[in-house]
Amino acid sequence: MKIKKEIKVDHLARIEGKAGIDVEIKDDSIDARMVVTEGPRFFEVITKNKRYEDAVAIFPRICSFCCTPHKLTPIEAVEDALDIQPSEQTKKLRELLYLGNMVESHALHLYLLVVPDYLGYSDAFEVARRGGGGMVKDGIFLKDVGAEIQTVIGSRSIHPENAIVGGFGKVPPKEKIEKIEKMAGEGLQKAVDAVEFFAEYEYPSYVNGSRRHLSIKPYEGYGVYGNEIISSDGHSFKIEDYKEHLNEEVASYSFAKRGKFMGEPYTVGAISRLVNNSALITGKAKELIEKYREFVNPENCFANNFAQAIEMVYFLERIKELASELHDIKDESIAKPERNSGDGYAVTEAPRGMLIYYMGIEDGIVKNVDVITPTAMFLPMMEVDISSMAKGLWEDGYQDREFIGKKIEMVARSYDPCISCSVHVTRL
Amino acid sequence: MESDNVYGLYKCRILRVYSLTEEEKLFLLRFEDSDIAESWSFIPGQFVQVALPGVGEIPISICSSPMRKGFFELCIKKVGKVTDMIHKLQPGDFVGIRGPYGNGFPMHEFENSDILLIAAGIGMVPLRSVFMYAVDNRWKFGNITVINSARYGNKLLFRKELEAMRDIAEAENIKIIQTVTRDPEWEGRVGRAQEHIGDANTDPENSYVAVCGPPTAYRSIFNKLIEAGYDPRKIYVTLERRMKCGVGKCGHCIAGSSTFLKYICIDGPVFGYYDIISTPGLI
Amino acid sequence: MKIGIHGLTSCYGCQLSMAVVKRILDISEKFDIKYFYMLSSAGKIEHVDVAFVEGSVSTEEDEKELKMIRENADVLVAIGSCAIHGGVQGILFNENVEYEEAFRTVYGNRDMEYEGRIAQPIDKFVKVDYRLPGCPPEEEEIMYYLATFAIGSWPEEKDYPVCAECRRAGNPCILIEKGEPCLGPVTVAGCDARCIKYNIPCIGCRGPVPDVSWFDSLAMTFKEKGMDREYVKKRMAIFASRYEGLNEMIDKIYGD
Amino acid sequence: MRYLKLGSGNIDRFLERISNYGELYAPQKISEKFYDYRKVDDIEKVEFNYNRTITPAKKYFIPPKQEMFEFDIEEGEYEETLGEVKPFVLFGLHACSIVALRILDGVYLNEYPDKYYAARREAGIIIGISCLPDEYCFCNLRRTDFVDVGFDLFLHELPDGYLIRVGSERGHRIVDENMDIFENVDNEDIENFKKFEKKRHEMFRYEGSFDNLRYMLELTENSPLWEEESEKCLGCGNCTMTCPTCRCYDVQDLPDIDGKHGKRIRFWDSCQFRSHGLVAGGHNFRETKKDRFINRYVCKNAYFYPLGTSYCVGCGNCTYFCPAGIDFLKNLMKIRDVIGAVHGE
Ligand SMILES: Cc1cc2nc3c(=O)[nH]c(=O)nc-3n(C[C@H](O)[C@H](O)[C@H](O)COP(=O)(O)OP(=O)(O)OC[C@H]3O[C@@H](n4cnc5c(N)ncnc54)[C@H](O)[C@@H]3O)c2cc1C
Ligand code: SF4
Ligand code: SF4
Ligand code: SF4
Repeated sequence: MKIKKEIKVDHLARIEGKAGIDVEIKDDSIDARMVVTEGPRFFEVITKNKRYEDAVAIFPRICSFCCTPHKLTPIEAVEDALDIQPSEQTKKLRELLYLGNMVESHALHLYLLVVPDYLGYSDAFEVARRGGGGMVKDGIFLKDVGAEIQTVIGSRSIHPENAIVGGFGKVPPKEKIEKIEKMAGEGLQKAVDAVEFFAEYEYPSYVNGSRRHLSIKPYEGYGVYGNEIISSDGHSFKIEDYKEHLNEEVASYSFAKRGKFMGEPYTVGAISRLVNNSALITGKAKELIEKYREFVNPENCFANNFAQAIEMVYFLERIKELASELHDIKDESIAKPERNSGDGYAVTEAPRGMLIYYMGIEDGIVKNVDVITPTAMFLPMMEVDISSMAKGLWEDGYQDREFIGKKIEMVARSYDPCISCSVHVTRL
Repeated sequence: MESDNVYGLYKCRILRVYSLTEEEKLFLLRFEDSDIAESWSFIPGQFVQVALPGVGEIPISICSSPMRKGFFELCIKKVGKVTDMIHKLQPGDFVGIRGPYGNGFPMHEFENSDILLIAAGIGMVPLRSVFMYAVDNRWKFGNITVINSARYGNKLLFRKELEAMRDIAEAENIKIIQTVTRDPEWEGRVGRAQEHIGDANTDPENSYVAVCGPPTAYRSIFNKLIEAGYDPRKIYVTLERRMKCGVGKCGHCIAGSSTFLKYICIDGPVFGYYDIISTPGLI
Repeated sequence: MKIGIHGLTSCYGCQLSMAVVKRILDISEKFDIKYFYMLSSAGKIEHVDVAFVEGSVSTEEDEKELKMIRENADVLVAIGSCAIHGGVQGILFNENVEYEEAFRTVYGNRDMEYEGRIAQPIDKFVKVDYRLPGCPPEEEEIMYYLATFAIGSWPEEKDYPVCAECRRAGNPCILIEKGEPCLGPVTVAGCDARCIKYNIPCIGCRGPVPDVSWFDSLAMTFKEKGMDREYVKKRMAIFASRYEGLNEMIDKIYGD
Repeated sequence: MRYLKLGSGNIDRFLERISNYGELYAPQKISEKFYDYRKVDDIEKVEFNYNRTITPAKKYFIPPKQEMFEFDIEEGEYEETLGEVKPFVLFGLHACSIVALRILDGVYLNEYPDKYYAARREAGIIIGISCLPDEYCFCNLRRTDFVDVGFDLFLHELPDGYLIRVGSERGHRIVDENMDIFENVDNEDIENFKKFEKKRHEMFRYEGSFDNLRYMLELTENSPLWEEESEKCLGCGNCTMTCPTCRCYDVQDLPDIDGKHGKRIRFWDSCQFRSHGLVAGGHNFRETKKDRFINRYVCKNAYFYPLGTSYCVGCGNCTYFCPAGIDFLKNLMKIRDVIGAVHGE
């Protein structure tokens, strides 16, 4: 007799957005699916026929955690479409702004969302109450560093409005840049501590398995901008050709789209960046990678948490460096478009992985949009890992559904999924 | 009361709380500082600013007699943020008070004349102070009539207090008329306050009239009074506006027109009949 | 005091802004947080004194959850533009795009187990006691709202536009000076005119001033500055798609 | 009155010297077209030829947002938070701005003096400067184009410097302590001063008296003008915020989340906002946008008896800074014509 066994996590806590997980265990197989119950928001429909300035102000509302990438990436796409050449100073400020988001997002994810799992508590408040206050405060400090950078450069940390096509409404004053530099310096040791913390936990072996990692090939150093996409097994293609390589599917149980590369699930994010580009990392982070080489494990999704911690160290150093290069910051005019129509492509590395924007503009009006978000890219891979986790535990004789539920939640969380992003919408 | 900051508040302790109606409560208060409590004085028709830290500050008319030293009463209707919180207070609790503010009724002018008081709804609150003052100084005034009106019987403010006075009032030439406009259960008089002016014991030729109620009622009350022969120069009303300071600064209570621009808080709240009719916007 | 913090369909920015206020740890001590799924796996929907709800109603599930939240809360506060006005996703409503059409454009000819909807503000379904506007709300206002509830009172909502704060802040007016399409005059204050401080014309992210947003007068001003109807309409509708009479007000100025 | 001359060569020195008397604030260019008072960290940036600032000088005496008290909720105690106000120097006010401050004095220093305002007024040294009107100015009609009191020093432009009038004891002291940078006024200076004044008077757009306006306003309550003009109005409050004599404020208590402490603040309000005339129970004394629109015209044209001027000093700010382009002066002129037409019929 076949008994259908189900494990359900109705509402996945401590992630951005609303989703559940259904795992169905049959005699001979196991099937996991991430059920995204969040409503669709149709960003590509609502930005259509708007002026591009207005459209780029709408995109960040796709997701608060990665609002900055959702601002800077479409800006890049518009600039590509209309041949706008931002100044060197603008580029530096943008990178700084972007990294501010990176640090904030990683700090939030690691300290407030993941650490409670590792310590067996339900939230960071409980962590704080039970003597982990120092650690929570470290996390909040690092989150504040990121938020401050976004506030100084972007006008606020959620939905920064100061970044616009062609430059910035207002260039931040030198003193504020110096403050950022100082804060980043103060945060560095805390980020190193985070790396040490995560290096104390072994990865669950149930989710071991080979996988393909995709990331950009940065223009410069271990940066977040580029126009070429590379894979851990040696493939590469230009962003303009993304449609030929990355497909998206729709599943009936989810408003999120699901990415495939060469017909197979793949992964993106901090671990993928490290797998593909760790040679470009320098400084303290490089030392830590060498010290904890085995934690940069390309075959286990839990490595993503560790990779985020490493990145925090690296990006804080990079922030200091960028800020120091901006000591002679000055007011600048905004770069103007060379033409009024065109197609533009952009890809950047958001905290959770690659983010792709395509925008078609006619006479300043947005006519076509396509957005592919990291969460949509890694969803199928995540389901594979969730199945493996459930199956492994089940086969080892664990029967407590709540226990299994917690474990599979941890798998999902390690990806740092961003449900709002995945649900925003993309054209088929 | 001495303070170098006009917005400075003095602690007052709530001594008693009575529920008058579902929405109105009467609070008996005393300044914590006994020097202030004993020396503090006011004129009927004046108001105080009542403050609750964290919630806000509002103007409230004093409704007790100024003759009663050391204590004063406020009758407060629960209508919003501050008044809601005040209604939660118990005897022993504190509020901040500053004032008294406003001009008040010209009680000295009223002396040796009859007094007709016409109240609609919450309008009875400031008029109670006038009434109590007149009763406390009974020998200074002629006949007195109070017309207290409300929509429903159970909304008539100070109804029981006025009823209880009936016998003694009769002996003292005080007439108390209580009337309601919408209450089918009510067994007493019905109709709007102005419809009972004819029943007052006051002599139109030698009376002062004080009116308080919703501004929309004023014109019709004026017409009835003048019809009945009352002297327009001796008719007074009190007005209400939003107010933040009570001392002519915040600008919210400015009313009137270009030739007669007044602060309700310091030029009023009591205004004469001719001020009202010659100034668009005042009511 | 027991509180719950909930999210329907949105970018989760309002919850995030609540999660990252500087004094979040003080809040967690002062208030008994019964529900905050973004930050905590403890908690189910149970009776609370105040429930904060972010996001628009965009699925059946959203509606069910919202009603459950309402039944269990003494006071319900709508936070952010999505909950109060339907959010940017509400633009579809203003542009008369049917759900089916939007869905097909995006997901193709597929059937879903879940039914989505055109986003709606939460007061279309339940009674909302207070509104905490913003996209996302400002830290200062979040703290103010929480504090007034903590002392047993309630917050005073703002009823005036961003311009007032723009002047208080000492900014130059970019609508007058540069003729840029600033929506400050019709957008409810509370952000201290942040964007204008950065020389960016307000896009109205906090939503219209309740009941007294003069889109018609502003359209008149915009028209005089040479902006065309389509542009004005689209820009005004980003955060105000559900403002009553919006399209009519604009049409009145531009003629039919 | 005592008159002195400041030669062109000594102007910078003058600014440096006056900054010894307190933090110096002066008009500066803040954007392409606009000026505003700002703290002076570079005297090069001080603007001598400007027409109007986007925030009036009132901001130094009634700050846009100001803390009044800190309170303790449990104890019911209030503690004033005025603190010490350091002396400051406000340079570059035009005559109308100085009259405006005197009007505010009438409000804030009446029988219930406002301590917060008084302290700032006491601490502020006022240095006026002459100006040439633009098309928005009508201080001449308001009789505020020249001031005798209300300043410590007043500078009148000359081709080769400034003629200075000394307006207060404090002004005398400043002059006495810095005699090395001043000269005596000679006949040529007086001639130049006259020329400047003549030129200035010829530049005003209108001439005559405006006083009958108060009656006209009351009589035209039903003029279609109000309907038409208030249609354009955005209800944004820019006119009142930029008006040097508008000073309505709102008060709010901000409790702390600890539920124990908090502060009481006040901040600029405007009669153009709906809640300005709203009272509990929902009645609004200025229900419609038109009511609120008219209110400002009525209020500004009322008389401020102590000075024999109206509350409006004719600075033109409310027109210049109206995003909807509503012309206050033009409307007032129309109101007078409307009346004329009525009589003409
Ligand atoms: C001179 C005068 C005397 C008054 N006497 C009494 C009285 O004796 N008894 C009584 O019950 N009421 C009286 N009122 C009305 C009372 O002030 C309001 O009911 C009260 O301010 C409502 O405050 P709230 O916070 O409860 O209401 P909300 O509606 O929540 O008001 C919020 C804020 O608006 C302001 N506000 C609202 N309505 C008024 C108003 N009518 N007047 C002034 N400010 C207002 C207050 O500053 C308050 O903080 C008087 C008003 C005035 C002007
Ligand atoms: S810039 Fe915008 S918000 Fe500021 S005053 Fe002008 S119109 Fe209003
Ligand atoms: S200025 Fe406008 S767009 Fe900017 S934060 Fe304020 S309301 Fe939002
Ligand atoms: S009403 Fe207008 S012109 Fe008159 S003082 Fe105020 S801002 Fe100046």
